[in-house]
Amino acid sequence: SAPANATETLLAVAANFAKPMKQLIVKFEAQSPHKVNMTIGSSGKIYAQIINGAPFDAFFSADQEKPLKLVNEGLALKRSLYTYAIGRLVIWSPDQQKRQAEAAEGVLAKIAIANPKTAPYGAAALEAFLGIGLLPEHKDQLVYGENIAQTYQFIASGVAEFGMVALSQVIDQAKASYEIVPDDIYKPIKQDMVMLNHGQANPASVDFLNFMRSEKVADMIKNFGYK
Amino acid sequence: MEISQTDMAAIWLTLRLASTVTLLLLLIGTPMAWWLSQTRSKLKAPIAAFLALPLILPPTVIGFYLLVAMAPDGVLGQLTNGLGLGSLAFSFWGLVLASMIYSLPFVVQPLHNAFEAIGARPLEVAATLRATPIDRFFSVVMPLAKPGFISAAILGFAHTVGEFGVVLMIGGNIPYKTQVISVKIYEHVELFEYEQAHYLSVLMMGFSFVVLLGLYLLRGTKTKFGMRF
Amino acid sequence: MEISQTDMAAIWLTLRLASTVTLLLLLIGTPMAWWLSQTRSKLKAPIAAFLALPLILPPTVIGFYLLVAMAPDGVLGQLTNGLGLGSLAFSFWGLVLASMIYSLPFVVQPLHNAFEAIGARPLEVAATLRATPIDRFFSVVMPLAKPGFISAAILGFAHTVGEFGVVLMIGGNIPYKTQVISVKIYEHVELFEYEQAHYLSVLMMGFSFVVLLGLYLLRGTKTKFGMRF
Amino acid sequence: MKTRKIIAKFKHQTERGGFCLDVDLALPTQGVSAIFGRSGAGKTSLLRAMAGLDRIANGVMQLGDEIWQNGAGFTPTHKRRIGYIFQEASLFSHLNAGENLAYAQKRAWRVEGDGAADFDMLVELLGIGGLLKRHPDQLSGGERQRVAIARALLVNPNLLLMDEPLAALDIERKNEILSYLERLRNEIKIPIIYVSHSIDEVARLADHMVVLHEGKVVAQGALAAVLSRLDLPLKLGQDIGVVIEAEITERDEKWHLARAVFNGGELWIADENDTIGVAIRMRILARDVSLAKQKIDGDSSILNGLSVEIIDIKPDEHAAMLLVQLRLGEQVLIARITAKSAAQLALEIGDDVWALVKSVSVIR
Amino acid sequence: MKTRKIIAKFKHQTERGGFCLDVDLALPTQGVSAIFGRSGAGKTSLLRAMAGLDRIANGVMQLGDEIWQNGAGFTPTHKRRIGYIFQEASLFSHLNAGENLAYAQKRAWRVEGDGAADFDMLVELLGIGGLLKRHPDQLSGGERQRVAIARALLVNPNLLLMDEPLAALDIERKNEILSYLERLRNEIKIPIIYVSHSIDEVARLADHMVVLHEGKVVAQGALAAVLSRLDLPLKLGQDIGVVIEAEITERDEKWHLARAVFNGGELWIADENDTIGVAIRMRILARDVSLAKQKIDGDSSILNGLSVEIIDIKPDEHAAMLLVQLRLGEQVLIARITAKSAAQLALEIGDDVWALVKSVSVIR
Ligand SMILES: Nc1ncnc2c1ncn2[C@@H]1O[C@H](COP(=O)(O)OP(=O)(O)OP(=O)(O)O)[C@@H](O)[C@H]1O
Ligand SMILES: Nc1ncnc2c1ncn2[C@@H]1O[C@H](COP(=O)(O)OP(=O)(O)OP(=O)(O)O)[C@@H](O)[C@H]1O
Ligand SMILES: [Mg+2]
Ligand SMILES: [Mg+2]
Repeated sequence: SAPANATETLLAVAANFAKPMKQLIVKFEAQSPHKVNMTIGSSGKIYAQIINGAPFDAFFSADQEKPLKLVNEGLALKRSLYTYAIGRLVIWSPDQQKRQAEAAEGVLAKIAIANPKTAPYGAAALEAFLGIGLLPEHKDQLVYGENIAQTYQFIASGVAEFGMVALSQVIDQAKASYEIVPDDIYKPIKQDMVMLNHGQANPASVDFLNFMRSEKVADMIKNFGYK
Repeated sequence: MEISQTDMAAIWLTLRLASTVTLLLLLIGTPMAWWLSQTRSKLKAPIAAFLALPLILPPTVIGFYLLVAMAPDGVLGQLTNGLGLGSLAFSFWGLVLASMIYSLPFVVQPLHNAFEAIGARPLEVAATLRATPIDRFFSVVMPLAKPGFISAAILGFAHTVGEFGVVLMIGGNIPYKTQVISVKIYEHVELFEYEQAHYLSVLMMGFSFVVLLGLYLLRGTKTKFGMRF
Repeated sequence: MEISQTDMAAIWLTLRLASTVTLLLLLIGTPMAWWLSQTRSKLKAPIAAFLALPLILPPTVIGFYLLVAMAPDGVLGQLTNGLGLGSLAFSFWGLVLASMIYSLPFVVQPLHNAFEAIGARPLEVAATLRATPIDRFFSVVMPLAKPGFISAAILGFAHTVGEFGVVLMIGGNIPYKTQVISVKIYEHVELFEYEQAHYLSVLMMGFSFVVLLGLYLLRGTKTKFGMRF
Repeated sequence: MKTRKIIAKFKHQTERGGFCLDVDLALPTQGVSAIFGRSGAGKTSLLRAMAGLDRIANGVMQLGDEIWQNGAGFTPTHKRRIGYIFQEASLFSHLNAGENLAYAQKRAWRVEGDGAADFDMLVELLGIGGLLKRHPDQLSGGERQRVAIARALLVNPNLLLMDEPLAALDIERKNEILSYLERLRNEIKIPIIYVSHSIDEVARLADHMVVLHEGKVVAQGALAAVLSRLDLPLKLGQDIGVVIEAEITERDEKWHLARAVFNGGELWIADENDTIGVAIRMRILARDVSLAKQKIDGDSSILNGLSVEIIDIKPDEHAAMLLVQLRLGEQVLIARITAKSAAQLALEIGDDVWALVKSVSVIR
Repeated sequence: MKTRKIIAKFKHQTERGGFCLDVDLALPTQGVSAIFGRSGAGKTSLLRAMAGLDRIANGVMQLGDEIWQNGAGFTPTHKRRIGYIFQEASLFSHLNAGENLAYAQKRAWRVEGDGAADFDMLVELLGIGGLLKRHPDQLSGGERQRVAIARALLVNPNLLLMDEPLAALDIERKNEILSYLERLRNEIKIPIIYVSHSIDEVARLADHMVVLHEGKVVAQGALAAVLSRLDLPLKLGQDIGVVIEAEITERDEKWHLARAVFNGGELWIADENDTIGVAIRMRILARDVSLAKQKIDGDSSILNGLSVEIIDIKPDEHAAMLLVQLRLGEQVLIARITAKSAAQLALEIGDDVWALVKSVSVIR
């Protein structure tokens, strides 16, 4: 049974970091009396929920803008702002051979990226494609996922031949299927976390944010495919 | 495959939500549909069209507007706080309210049609047999409109189960509290846990199929006028 | 407020999609509903329940399954490629197909009820007046089932307009091609461009209100049997 | 207004012109009032207005001193103690025959004493005992109508509104139900408003008669008076005749004959196990009345001779025939005879002649 | 099987027991066949089976040499050239009266020559000219029925199936429509199967008669033969009588009388502008026939005397009366007289007596 001071916390996590976060929580719970729950959503949705009174203790955004806004609005603690991960883009295509064959035939491939307007990975991907010189020539071939997970599904299912997704999504896959995009052709995708007012007095959330700042965790996050 | 505790909780929550919403919608949709079927007001068509509008907006957008309304300084939030009920957002009853708004047209439409199809004669007959208006409604209108009620229940129930955008927005995907099965499946997909997602989907379809089949069987085969042999 | 060119395109695309889907659904939903209303098969209830299942699944999940089916090596993908139609994914007709699957129950339900309410007598009368089965359907069943058709059109249209998850999944949100208004509004909300979101929502609701109002007016007020004065 | 009448005053033009109902009736609160009139004359419209099913502005409807409608006051149908038999099918399709009856029984007006409708007796009378488990669509047209009649009676109404209740029934069944309605009239004394196209039914049952024509009342009054008028557009053809109220004063048990005495004469008619002194009603069709200048007394058992005075002679619908209106005491009789025999007999208004009526042809 | 008959052979038990239809009919393909029977006897069931509305396994249905059902062969209703008048309301509620008629007109069977139903004439005859724009719920019960009759006739059927078509109509309207149906029978020669509870209608119109009882045929044959039988459970009461086919041989223009001669005698009856030599049908009710031992010849214009032989004497439903079956030539006549006068006249089977019939009481 849990010690008397054990509490529960509820974290709001940007969808792209959900999978790593799940593993981190398992790790954390193994070494702490606290229980951690998370709710997954797009950063924008979570932000809207927080300013409308959502009972979340901490927010793990996919960008830096939203946590900062929350701080400025007095809903989060400034000192708790912390970049917990920096996303990395890859060009991914599970079936390279097919892609090349089709390119040779002149079949117009579909290229998937996340919606640049709503997803930080989408904006970065657009920038990167411009940098590579694929755009604007191939702009018509772009299709947009609602978020990075949907973009992944487009490519994984084969309806889009290739596209840009996060390294964290494909890190388990065959090395040959993806190619890491050089960091210098897009603005770094810095993902910030912040303690929300709701969670500042909660030992579980305090402990967990401290845990996130630890060296050990930083290594783990790197292994997940972040910087 | 193991079914996790949060999955079970989500299934249970979903069934509770869908049943509650369906029942409440039948309760409030019935007088609305009855009014629509009986009125000769010029406002009838506009009001009927208005009731279908929640369908037009994407669920997340409705969810967003509802969220704003339910916030402590929103219209609904002030109301519920004033009544000492606390905030509706991120609570079961918030989900209920949101789902009701979203599923209302699916309940009102079939009822409206069913009521209209009855015509005036059975009501007139009942009146000559000393049935009061209320009595007429329960003893004549309701049984004659049974297929309409079943359809309303089917559409209302199924739609609430499948609903996702609104629920995600209002509920905040909080395990054990507002995390319904549709959101849970979404979560599995986001976590690349496709196998669990399939599994849950199939499970839910199985559950729902049983409920829907039950409703359909309840509906019965109408004996046909004139089919005598 | 200015309305951007992509917004306009999205509105136009949405209306085109919703109209196409509604028409096609009426076309295929009618025989289905007719079969359900006439059959005495034991399979009736299971099939009817099965037809309502698309409602149960969250849109993104349906979208996901459809996506897999539409992939080059998926069931649908192989079919359409074999027919030389290319891939359905990210195309208008892909959206149409996806929306049809998702909105089918909303069209079949009201039609089924309306057909059943007609009863056998008008059909018998028509048969004695030398109307063939087809003729009977067009000259008797269709006009008598008018409220059902209108309801089906209203629910089908509205639901397709508001649909979001499936469309996003299958369409890939390509401006001018598959970016419908619901996605556009969603985008505005995510970007905190609330003013634009409101504006588009209101515009969309206005448009749709007109369409729905038209449908309702077409429905007309049924004159009541026995209401003679 | 205190009254012992049923007052029904309605004036209403249908929306798009066409039909206009315009009646002002005062009907007795006892006995049967027949509403007679051609198809489309407004009989159903009148009944509906009386029942409160159609709300006609400024109408008046009173049953004795119970006011159901007057000016703005309007008692809704379910608060009017009526039984209504609809012209068309009216069984609830979601209930079987027995449940249809139970529906009425459950909601019936409470009756003190034993005036209440007797379920078993009605079911027996209407021959629907074997049908109670059937749904309306498993019944024949006449069976449905019989269930509807039973249902209306089970409510224990104070006023019975019947819209062609027996049109779908065979003669035998018709006679059984008519006998029952007669008892209802005589014993429970519920007033009945009875719409019918059948002069047979009307003559047998009604005490009062209203003739409607294009929404207006062209005649109303005691049955005998209305039936003996020659100036109404009734076009009854072979069915023209009169009704005479009489008293049984003597019975011939051997030959099952009874002597019916009325103001102005007497007739030997078929006996129906009458008790001496009972009041009965006889219908004498014009076609069954022959005229003679002298008394014929050959065979009094079949031929009743009545001394009458000719008060009017009118052409019949058919050119070969004449209608002769006759007075005997306070009664009026009509004879339908060939013009030829009228000429041979040299009949004139004012003549005293003998009217001959066979016992077999008197309808009770 | 080649035949000039309408063959209808059906045997069917309703699902949950109860009613069982079991008929084997051969009806003439000319003239009117009346189906007579109590409520619930199976008349509607029979008509529906004949029309193919209910599919009874192993039934046989033939109209002359057109086979509609035989073994597995089954012609669906819309391919049978019939006109069907339903017992209950059957107008399309989504069409107004005129559109209901147009519905039939558009789909009518093409007819060569001028045998086709005449729209204007039918509308005129049925008095529905002013109603064509009205919707069914704006019509009275009788008006709806008239529209339904017109609609069925507009299809130009080869066989007319009528289920109590005139029950809801007033006498005048009834007579007009009956006249029209008579013309249909005589001129266009469409066979008509006519269900009715009214012996008046049947006697006037029918040539052939089928009596159904609990789903079975208890009598069938020529109208005159069936009506003159005393052993049927018809319970006609006052309406017992016979039908005689006769020929007009002489006219008395002055008194509008006509001499009708038949095998066995002659009667002076009301003239209907008959041409000499025309065949007519007379109905003579038993109650209108008096008997005398000697010829009475006082006033031959009203009293027709016929020399007849008594072939049977039966008690009537009423104890005071007897039914006496009489033969004159090949005809049978029935007299309903009081038992008392029968005794006074000492009537016996085999006696030759005089039957007296008034001209006014002969129904045409
Ligand atoms: N809603 C309506 N609009 C216009 N006319 C109507 C309407 N309802 C009834 N009528 C007309 O009013 C007249 C009277 O109808 P009503 O039903 O009272 O006749 P009825 O005497 O009962 O006839 P029937 O013996 O045929 O039943 C008819 O001519 C009918 O067409
Ligand atoms: N579906 C059914 N199931 C059981 N019995 C039925 C069904 N349909 C009809 N019947 C019975 O069959 C019998 C004959 O019905 P039908 O309608 O043929 O009578 P009908 O002679 O037309 O009577 P009516 O003169 O009253 O119209 C009735 O007793 C009726 O109750
Ligand atoms: Mg009427
Ligand atoms: Mg019948």
